[in-house]
Amino acid sequence: MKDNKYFLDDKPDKISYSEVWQKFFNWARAKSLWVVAYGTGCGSIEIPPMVTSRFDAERFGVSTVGTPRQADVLIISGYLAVKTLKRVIRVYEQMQSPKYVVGLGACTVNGGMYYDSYNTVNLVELYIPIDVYVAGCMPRPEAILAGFAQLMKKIKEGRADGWKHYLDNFEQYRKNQEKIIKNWKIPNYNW
Amino acid sequence: MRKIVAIFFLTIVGLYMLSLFAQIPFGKPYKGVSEHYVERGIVENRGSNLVTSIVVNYRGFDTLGEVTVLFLAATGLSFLLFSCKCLREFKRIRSSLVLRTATDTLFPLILLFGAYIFIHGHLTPGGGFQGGSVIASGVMLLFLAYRSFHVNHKALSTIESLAGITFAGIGLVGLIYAKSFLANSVISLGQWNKLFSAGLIPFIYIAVGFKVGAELSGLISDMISTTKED
Amino acid sequence: MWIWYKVLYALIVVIGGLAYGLLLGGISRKITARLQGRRGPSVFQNYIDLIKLIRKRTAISHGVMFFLAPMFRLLGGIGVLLLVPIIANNTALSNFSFGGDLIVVLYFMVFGCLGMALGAADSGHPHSALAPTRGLAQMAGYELPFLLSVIGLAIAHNTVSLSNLVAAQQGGILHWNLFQYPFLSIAGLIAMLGMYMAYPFSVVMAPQEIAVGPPTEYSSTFLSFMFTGRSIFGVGKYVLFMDLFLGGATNLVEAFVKTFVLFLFVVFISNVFPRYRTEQAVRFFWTYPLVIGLIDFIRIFIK
Amino acid sequence: MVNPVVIIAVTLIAAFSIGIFQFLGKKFVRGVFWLTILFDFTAILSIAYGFLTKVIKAPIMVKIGGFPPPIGINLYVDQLSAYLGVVVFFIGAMAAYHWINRGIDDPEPKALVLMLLLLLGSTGMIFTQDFFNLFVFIEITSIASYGLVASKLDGFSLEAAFKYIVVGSISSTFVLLGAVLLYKFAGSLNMLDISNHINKSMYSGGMLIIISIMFLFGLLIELEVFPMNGWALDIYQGANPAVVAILAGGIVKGFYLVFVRSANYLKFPYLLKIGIIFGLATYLVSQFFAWKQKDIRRLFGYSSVGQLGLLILAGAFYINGNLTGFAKKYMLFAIIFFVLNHSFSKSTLFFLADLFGKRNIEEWKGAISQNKFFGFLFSSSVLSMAGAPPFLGFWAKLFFILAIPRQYFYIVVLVLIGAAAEILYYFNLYRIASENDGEVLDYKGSIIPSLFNVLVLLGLAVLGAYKFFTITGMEIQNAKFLAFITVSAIAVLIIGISRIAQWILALGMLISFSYHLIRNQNFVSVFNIQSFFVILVLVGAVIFLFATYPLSKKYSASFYPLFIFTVFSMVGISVASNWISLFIFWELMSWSSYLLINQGSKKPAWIYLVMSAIGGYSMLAGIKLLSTGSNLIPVFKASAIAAPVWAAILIFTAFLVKMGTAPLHIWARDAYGESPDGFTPLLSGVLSKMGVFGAILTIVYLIPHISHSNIILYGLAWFGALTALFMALLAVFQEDVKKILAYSSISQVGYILIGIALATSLGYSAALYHTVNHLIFKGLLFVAAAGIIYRTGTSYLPEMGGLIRRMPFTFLAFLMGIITLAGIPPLSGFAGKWLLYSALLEKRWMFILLIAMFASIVAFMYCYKLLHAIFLGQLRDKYRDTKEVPLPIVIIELILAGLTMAVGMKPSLILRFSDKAIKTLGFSNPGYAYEGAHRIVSKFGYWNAYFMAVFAIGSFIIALVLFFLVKAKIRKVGQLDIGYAGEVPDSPESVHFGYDLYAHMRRAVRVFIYPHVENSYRRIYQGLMAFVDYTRRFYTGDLNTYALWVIITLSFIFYILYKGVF
Amino acid sequence: MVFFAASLLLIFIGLYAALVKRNLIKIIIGLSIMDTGVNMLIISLGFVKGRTAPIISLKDLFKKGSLLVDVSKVVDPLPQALVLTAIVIGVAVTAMALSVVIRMYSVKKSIEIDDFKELKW
Repeated sequence: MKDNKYFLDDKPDKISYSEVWQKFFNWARAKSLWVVAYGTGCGSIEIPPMVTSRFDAERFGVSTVGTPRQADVLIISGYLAVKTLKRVIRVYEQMQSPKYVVGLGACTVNGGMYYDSYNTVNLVELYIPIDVYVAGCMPRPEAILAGFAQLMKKIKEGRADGWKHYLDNFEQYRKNQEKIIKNWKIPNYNW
Repeated sequence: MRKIVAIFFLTIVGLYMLSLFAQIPFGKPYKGVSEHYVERGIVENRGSNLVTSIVVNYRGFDTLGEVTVLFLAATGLSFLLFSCKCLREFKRIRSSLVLRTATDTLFPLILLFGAYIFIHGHLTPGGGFQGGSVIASGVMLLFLAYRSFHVNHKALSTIESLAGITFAGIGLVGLIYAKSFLANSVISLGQWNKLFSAGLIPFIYIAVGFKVGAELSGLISDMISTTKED
Repeated sequence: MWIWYKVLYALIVVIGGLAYGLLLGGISRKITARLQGRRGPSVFQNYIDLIKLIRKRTAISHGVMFFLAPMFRLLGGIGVLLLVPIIANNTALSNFSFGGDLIVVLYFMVFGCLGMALGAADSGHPHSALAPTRGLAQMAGYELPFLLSVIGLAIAHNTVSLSNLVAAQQGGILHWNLFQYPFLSIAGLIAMLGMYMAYPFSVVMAPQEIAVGPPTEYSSTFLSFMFTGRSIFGVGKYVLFMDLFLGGATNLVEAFVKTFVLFLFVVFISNVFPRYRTEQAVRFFWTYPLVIGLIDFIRIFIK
Repeated sequence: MVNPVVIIAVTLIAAFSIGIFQFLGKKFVRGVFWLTILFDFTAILSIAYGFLTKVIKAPIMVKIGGFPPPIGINLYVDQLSAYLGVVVFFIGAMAAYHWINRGIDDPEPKALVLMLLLLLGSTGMIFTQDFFNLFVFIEITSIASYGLVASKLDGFSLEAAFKYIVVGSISSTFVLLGAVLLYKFAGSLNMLDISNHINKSMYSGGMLIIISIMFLFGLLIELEVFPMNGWALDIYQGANPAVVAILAGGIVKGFYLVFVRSANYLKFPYLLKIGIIFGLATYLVSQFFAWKQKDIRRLFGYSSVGQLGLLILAGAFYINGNLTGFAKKYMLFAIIFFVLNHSFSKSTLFFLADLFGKRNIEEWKGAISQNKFFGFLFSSSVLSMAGAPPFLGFWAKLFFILAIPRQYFYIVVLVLIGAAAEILYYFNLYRIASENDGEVLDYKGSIIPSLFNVLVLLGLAVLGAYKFFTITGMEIQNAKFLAFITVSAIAVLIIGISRIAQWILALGMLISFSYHLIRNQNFVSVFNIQSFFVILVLVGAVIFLFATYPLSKKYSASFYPLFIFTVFSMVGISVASNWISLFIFWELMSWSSYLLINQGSKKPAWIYLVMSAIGGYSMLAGIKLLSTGSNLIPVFKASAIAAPVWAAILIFTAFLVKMGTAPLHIWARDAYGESPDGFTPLLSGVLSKMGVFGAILTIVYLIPHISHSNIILYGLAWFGALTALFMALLAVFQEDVKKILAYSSISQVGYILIGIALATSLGYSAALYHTVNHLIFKGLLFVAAAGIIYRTGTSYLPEMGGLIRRMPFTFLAFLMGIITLAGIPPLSGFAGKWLLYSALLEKRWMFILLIAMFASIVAFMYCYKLLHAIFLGQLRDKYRDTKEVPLPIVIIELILAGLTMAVGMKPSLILRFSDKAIKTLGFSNPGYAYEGAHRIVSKFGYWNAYFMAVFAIGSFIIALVLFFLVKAKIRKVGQLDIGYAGEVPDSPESVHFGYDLYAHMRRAVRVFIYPHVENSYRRIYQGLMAFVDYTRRFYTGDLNTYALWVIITLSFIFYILYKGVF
Repeated sequence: MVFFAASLLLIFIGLYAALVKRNLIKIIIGLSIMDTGVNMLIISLGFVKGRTAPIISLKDLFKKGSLLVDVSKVVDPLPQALVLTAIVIGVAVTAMALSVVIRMYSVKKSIEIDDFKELKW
C-alpha cells in the first residue's frame, strides 16, 4: 500500500490567486481541453465523429492528444472491465493536475446492460472520481459535446475538482480499487 | 607427356653443352698448372706416379676432403641404418661350395694385393683409394661366401678413426714443422723410384688405404646386415 | 552601452516573435480546419493552450537532461531569431546579427533541436527517443538541398553575411534571389518544408503514430517552454528564408508580409500532402530539389 | 689469431676421433664435440675480431702443402668469410645444443660427427680459393646435410632427404663440370688465377658463358632459387628443426657467399640479369606463396627462400650493379645485415617452432600470450624478420633500398611489395599466436639457444642503427634520439612488475622531456610547424597517459614501454629534418602502435599493420624517387629537386593511410574500436595527426615542385571531403561506441585533409586548429568511452543506456565533447568548421564545401546516437550500482571539457600557435583578421566567438530563471513511469530504444553504406589468396617435376644469356 | 670429340632417368650413370693424343739427373686426380641415397615416387 503511493507521492500545493486570475486561468483551462486518446469500451467509437469535421469539437478547444502526460480530460467511454480499470487508473494517475474525467454511457453509471457480468465495473465513481456523466447507450456526439459544455461550465466555475477529491481520499479509492482488482502488481520503481 | 617435356628440355641443354664442347679441342696439349705438375712433379715429390703426387701432395687438401666425404658416407650410413630392421625379411642364402673354397684361397691374396697397391701408390698406378677398395672387395667376398660372417664394427671404426687422425695429424705436423699444412717436406723426400721415397706420400696413402678399406667394408656390412645377427 | 539597448530590443523582438509565432500557429490550425470543412478553433487558441500549460498544477521530471531540454529548446529558438536580421542595417531590428554570419546561424539552429532531442531521450519513452532519430535523418535529407542553395548564394554574392546578402538583393523585385537564382530558391524552399516538419515531412512528430514525438513525456510548464521555443524558432526560420530568398525587408510591414507569404506556402502545401516515411523523405530531398538546385549551382560554379 | 686451416684440421681430427671416443661413452663424445665447437668458434672469432679491430689488415692467405697459389690449394679468408664463419659456428652451436636438448637422434656420436662435418664443410667452403676444392667442400656439406635432414627417419624427413640428394647431385654435377671446364679453359683451378686469366671480352665467345653458367647454376640450385627450390621447402618442412636452423641460418649463407664470390672471380657479366630475374622471382614468389601456407615450418621455409632471393638480388647489385661510392657501401652493409638478421632470427624461429611443437599455424593459438618469455623471443625474431625498426632487418632493408640505383625503381617497388607481403603472412601467424583462448599449452625443451640468438639480435639492432647513422652521415640527433627512445622504453619495461611504477615513470619521463623541451630556448624561439606538432604530441600524450592509470591493470607489462615508444617516435617524426629520418620514426611509430593495438584485438591490428606497411613502404618508394645519384638522403627543403608526380603520390599514400582517408580507411574502424582503451585516445587524437603533419610537409615542400599540383590538391580535397562524408555516414550505423568514434575520427581527419589540400593560409589555419581541437574533443570522447567501458564492461551500445544517472560528470564532459564534435557554436568545435568553410568559400570549391557541410549534418546523427545510447533512455538493472568512472579519467574529462569551453570562447588560444606555425610555412598572414578583440573576419564572413558564448550562456540563464518563476510543482518520477498505454513496462530493456537507431535511414542510404571498399579489399585479398593457393601447387611434391624444373631453368638461362645454338 | 659426345650422352641419360623414372632405385642408377658420364668427360678432357699415362719412367725425363719431366710425353694428370676425388664422392652420395631409400622402404614399403609426395605446396 505504502509502496504504491509512489504514483501520487506529492500533493499539489495550493497557490492562492486573486479571484480575477483564478477565473482567467479557469477560463483558459476550460477553453483548452486536451483529451487523451484512450478508448476503454464501445463508446470510444463515438469520439472520432466528435473531433472530426461533422461535429468539430476543436472549435471549443477540445482536441485529442496521444499521451496522458499532456492530457486534461480522460473519457471513460462506456463499458469498463476490471482488466481495463487497472489501465484506466494508471492513465489517470499519469495525467497532470488539474485533470477531469468524463463518464460516457450508462455503463459508467451503473454497469448498463452488462451490470450482472462477473467482469463489469458497475460504479466507476468508486474507483476514480468522475466530473461529468453523459448518459445513454450510446450517447450521440451531440450528447458528448453537451457533456463537455457541462464540464467547461464546471471548470469555469471552479467546481471540477474530482482530482482533488481523489487525492484527498486516495486511501479510500485505493482500497476500493484493490477490492476489485485481484492481482494488483504494480512494481515499486522507487530506485 | 613428362617424357616429351623432359626430352625436349634435355635436348636444349644438351645442344648448348654440345656447342660448348664443340669448341673445346680434343686431345690437344694442355697448359697451365699441369705443366708445372708434370715438369716439376718428380723434382718436388720424388714420386713416379704424377697422379699420386697431385692427389696427395699438390692437392692433398682435396684428398683430405675426399677422405672426409667417405668417412661422412660411412657415418651417415650407419647413422641412418642404425637399428634398422628394414631388410630383415631378405634372408641371405647359403652360398655354393665353390665360392666358399675360392674365397678361402683368394681372401689373403686380395688383402695382400690391396696392401701392395696402396703401399706402392707413389710408384705405380693406384693408391690408397684403390688399395682400400680392393681390400673391401675381399671383405665383400667374405660376406658373399659366409652367411654368418660379420665384421667387427668396433675394430673397423677404430681403424677408420686412427687412420683419419693420422692423415690430418700428418697435415698438422707439416704445419708445425714446415709452416704449411700437409707439407711434404717434413721428412726427407728420399730417392726417386724407391719404395721409401716421396716424403710423406706413402704414409698418407697407407693411412688412406686403411681408412678406405675399413670404411668401404663398413658400408658393405651396414648395407648387407642392417641388423646385427647376434 | 549600446549592447544593453540591443538586449532591450532583442527582448522586444523575442516577445513579438513569440506572439507572431503563436498567431501563425493559430492561423495554421484555422486554415487546416477550414480546408477540412470545419469551423476550427479560434486563431488565438494557441495562446489559450499556452496559458493553460503554464498554469498546470503539476509536472513530472525524468532527470536533469529532461529538465534542461526545454530551456535549450527555447535558447535555440531565441538564438536563431536574434542572429538573423529582420531588417538589415536597422540598429534595432538587425538584432544580434553582428555576432555571426550565415554559417553561425546554420549551426546554431541545431542547438535547440539537439537540446530537445536529449531531453526527449532522457524521458525514457521509446517514442520520444525514436522521434529525434527520424528528425536527424530527415535533417540529413533536407539539409542537402538547403546547403546547396545557401552555398550557391554565398558564392554568387561573395558573402556569407546575412546583411550583405540582403543588401545584394536590393533594388527591385527582380533582384531577389528567388528570381535571380530561381532553381536554387526552389531547392531552398522545398528544404524549408522539411525544416518545418509539416506534412508531407511530418514523420518526426507523427501524431497518431508515435504519440506526439519528442515531447511525449513532457507536460505542463516544460511543454509550454517547448511550445514557446518552437514558435519563436519557426518565426526565426521564416525570417531567415525571407532574408535568403525574398530580398529581406526594409520595414516591419514588409517583413510581416513576406514571412506570412512563406508561412502560407508551408501551410498550404502541408495540408494537401500525406506523410512521407523517413527514407522516402530523405530520398525525395536527395533527388528532386537537389537536381533542380544543381542547375543554378553549376551555373554559379562555372561563372 | 689462429691459422684458419687449423680450424679445419682440428675439426677433422675431432670428427675422426669421435669414432674412438664413442666406445668410451656419451659424455666423452659430447665433450669432444663441444670442445671442438668452442675451439673453432674462438679461433674464428679471434680472426674476425682481428679484422674488426684492423689488427689484420689484409685477407689471410694460407698455402696448403707449401705450394704457391696456382700450384697448390690455398685458403683465402677475408672479413666476410670470417664474419660468416662466426655466424655459422654460433648458429651451429645453438642448433646442436637445441638438438641435444630436444633429444638427439640415435646414434648420437654419428649425429654429432655429421654436425661437426657439416660445419667443417661450410667453413671450408667459404675459406677455400680453389674451384675444385670448393666442390669437395660443397659435397662434404651436402652429404652431411643429407644425413642430417634424414635424421628423424620418418616419412617427411626421408622424403625431403631423398629429394635433396637427387637435386643436390644434379647441382654438384654442374658444379663439378663447371670447375673442370674452367680448368680446361684457364689452365688453373685457383679462383684468383682464373680471375686474372679472364677478362670480360672472353664472354663474347660463348664458351666461357656456358662454363660459368654451369658452375654458377649448380650453386644457384643450392641457393634455392625459384623455380627449382621445391626440395628446399620440403626440407624446411620435413627435416628436424634443429638441422633446418643450421641449414637456413648458416649453411645456405655459405653457399651464398661462395656464389657471389665465384661470380665475382669469374667476372660474370650477366650476374645482374640473373640476380634480378631469379632473385626477384624467388623473393616475390615465395613471399606470396607463403600466404596460404598452414605448416609453420614450410612458412618459415618460404620466408627463408624469399630472403635468399633478396640476398641474390643484393649480391648481384653489389658485384655487378655499377654502384658507386656510398651506394656500394650501403649495399655491402645491406647484404651483411640481411645475412646476420636472417641467420639469427630464422634459426630462432625454427627453434621456437620446435619448442612449441605444433605444425599447423592454426594450432599456434595462444602460443606467445601463454608464455611471456617465449612470446618475447618469438616477437623479437618475427619483428626482426619482418624488418621492424629498430631491429636489424629494418636497417638492412633501408640500406638496400637506398643503394639501388634510381633507374631500377621497379625493383624497389617489387621488393617493397614483397616486404609488405612478408609482413602480411608473418603477422597473420603472429596474430594467431597472440590470441589467447586460455587453453594451457606445453613447451618442450630449453629456450637457451633462442635466448642467445635473440640477445645477439638485439645487440645487432644496436649495431645496425649505429652503422646506419654513421655511414649515411645523418644528423646524430636522430641516432641519439633513437637511443633515448629505446632506453626509455626499456627502462619502463624493466620495472614491469608494478603497473603503478610504470605509469609514474612513463608520466615522469614525458613530463620531464616536455619540460626540458620548453626550457630549451631554441625550441621556443623558433616556433614552427614542427614545434607545433611536438607540443601537440607531448600534450596529448601526457593527458592520455594520465588517463590510462585505472585501466592499466588489464594491460601487459609491455603496454607502457610501447606507449613511450609510440609517443617518442611521434616526437621523432615531428622533429625529423629529412625524409629518411621521417621514415625511420614513422615506421617505429607504426610498429609500436601495432603492438599496442595487438594487445587489444588481433585481427584489426593485423589489418592495421598491413595497411601501415603498404603506406610506409610506398613512402619509402616515393623517397627513393626523390633521391638523386649523389644525394641518397633527400631533405625536405630541397628547392630544386625534380620531384616526379609519383613521388608525391607515393609519399602521400603513407599519410593518407594513417589519416584513414577513404579508400585506405579499412583498418581504422576495428583498430580504433578494438585497441586497448588506454591507447585509443592517443591513436585517434595524436597518432592520426602524424599523417596530417606529413601531409603538410608534403604539400609545402614537395607539391609545389611538381606539375599539375593544382589537380593533385583538388583531388586530395575530394578525398578528404568524401572521407568526411562517407565515414560519418558509416559511423551512423555502428553499434559500438568506439567504432562510432573511430569512424568519426577518420571523418574529422578528412576535414583536416581538406584544409591542408586548400594550401591557403586560411586552409592551414583551419587544419591546424582542427587538429588541436580534434585532439581535445576526440580525446575526451575516447577517454570517457574508456571509462564507461571500464565500468560497464561493454562497448556495445545497445547494452548501455541511462548511464547519466550513474555517471553525471562523464555525461557532462561527454556532452561537451559531442557538442564540440558536432560543431555547435558556443564550444570550440565550431571555430574549426567556420575557418574551414571560409577557406573553402575563399577558394570557391563549392562542391567540396557542400559535401563538407553536409557531412557535418550527417555527423549530428551519430552524435545523438552516442549520447542517447550510452547515457539516456532506460538504465538497465545490471548497471544500477555502477559507479562514476575512475577519478583520473574524470579529471582528464573535465580538464578537456573545460578546454573546449575556454577555446570556444577564445579560439585565439589555439589560433595564436597555429598563426606562428603558418608564418613559417611561407605565409604572411593566417588568412583571417581580428576586428576588435574577439570578432574574427574572413573575406566572406565574420563571427564573434566570445559574443556567441556569452549570448548562449546568458540566454540560457534567462530561460532558466524564467522557468523557475513560472514552474509548476515538479516531481521526479521513476524511469519506468512513462505513458505506456496504461501499462507498466516489465523491464527497462523492453522500452529502451537502443539498437539500430537509424534503421529508417538505412533504407534510404543502403547503397552508400554497403561496405563496397571493404568488400573490394576482401575480394582482392581473397582473389590473391585463391590465386596463390592455386599457383603454389607449382610445388607438386613430385621429385621428377623438381628435377625437371632444374633442367628447364638451365635451358632458360642458356637461352636468355647465350643464344649461340638457336 | 666422340668421347665428349658419348659422355654427354651418358650424363643426359642419367638426367633423363632422374627426370622421368618413378622408381627411386632407378633414379639412383640414373645419378650413377650421370656421375660416370661426368667422370668420363673429365678424363677425356685431360687426354692428349699420342702421350702416355702420367706414370713417369726414365725415358720421360729431359735428361738424366735433372728429374725434370718432358711435358710433351705424358697426358694431363690433373683431371685424373680430380676424377679420383669425383668417383669417391659419387660413391658416397650413392651410398647415402641407397641408405635413405632403404629407410624409405621401411617406412612405406614402397620405392615409388608416387608414395612420397606428402611434402608439397
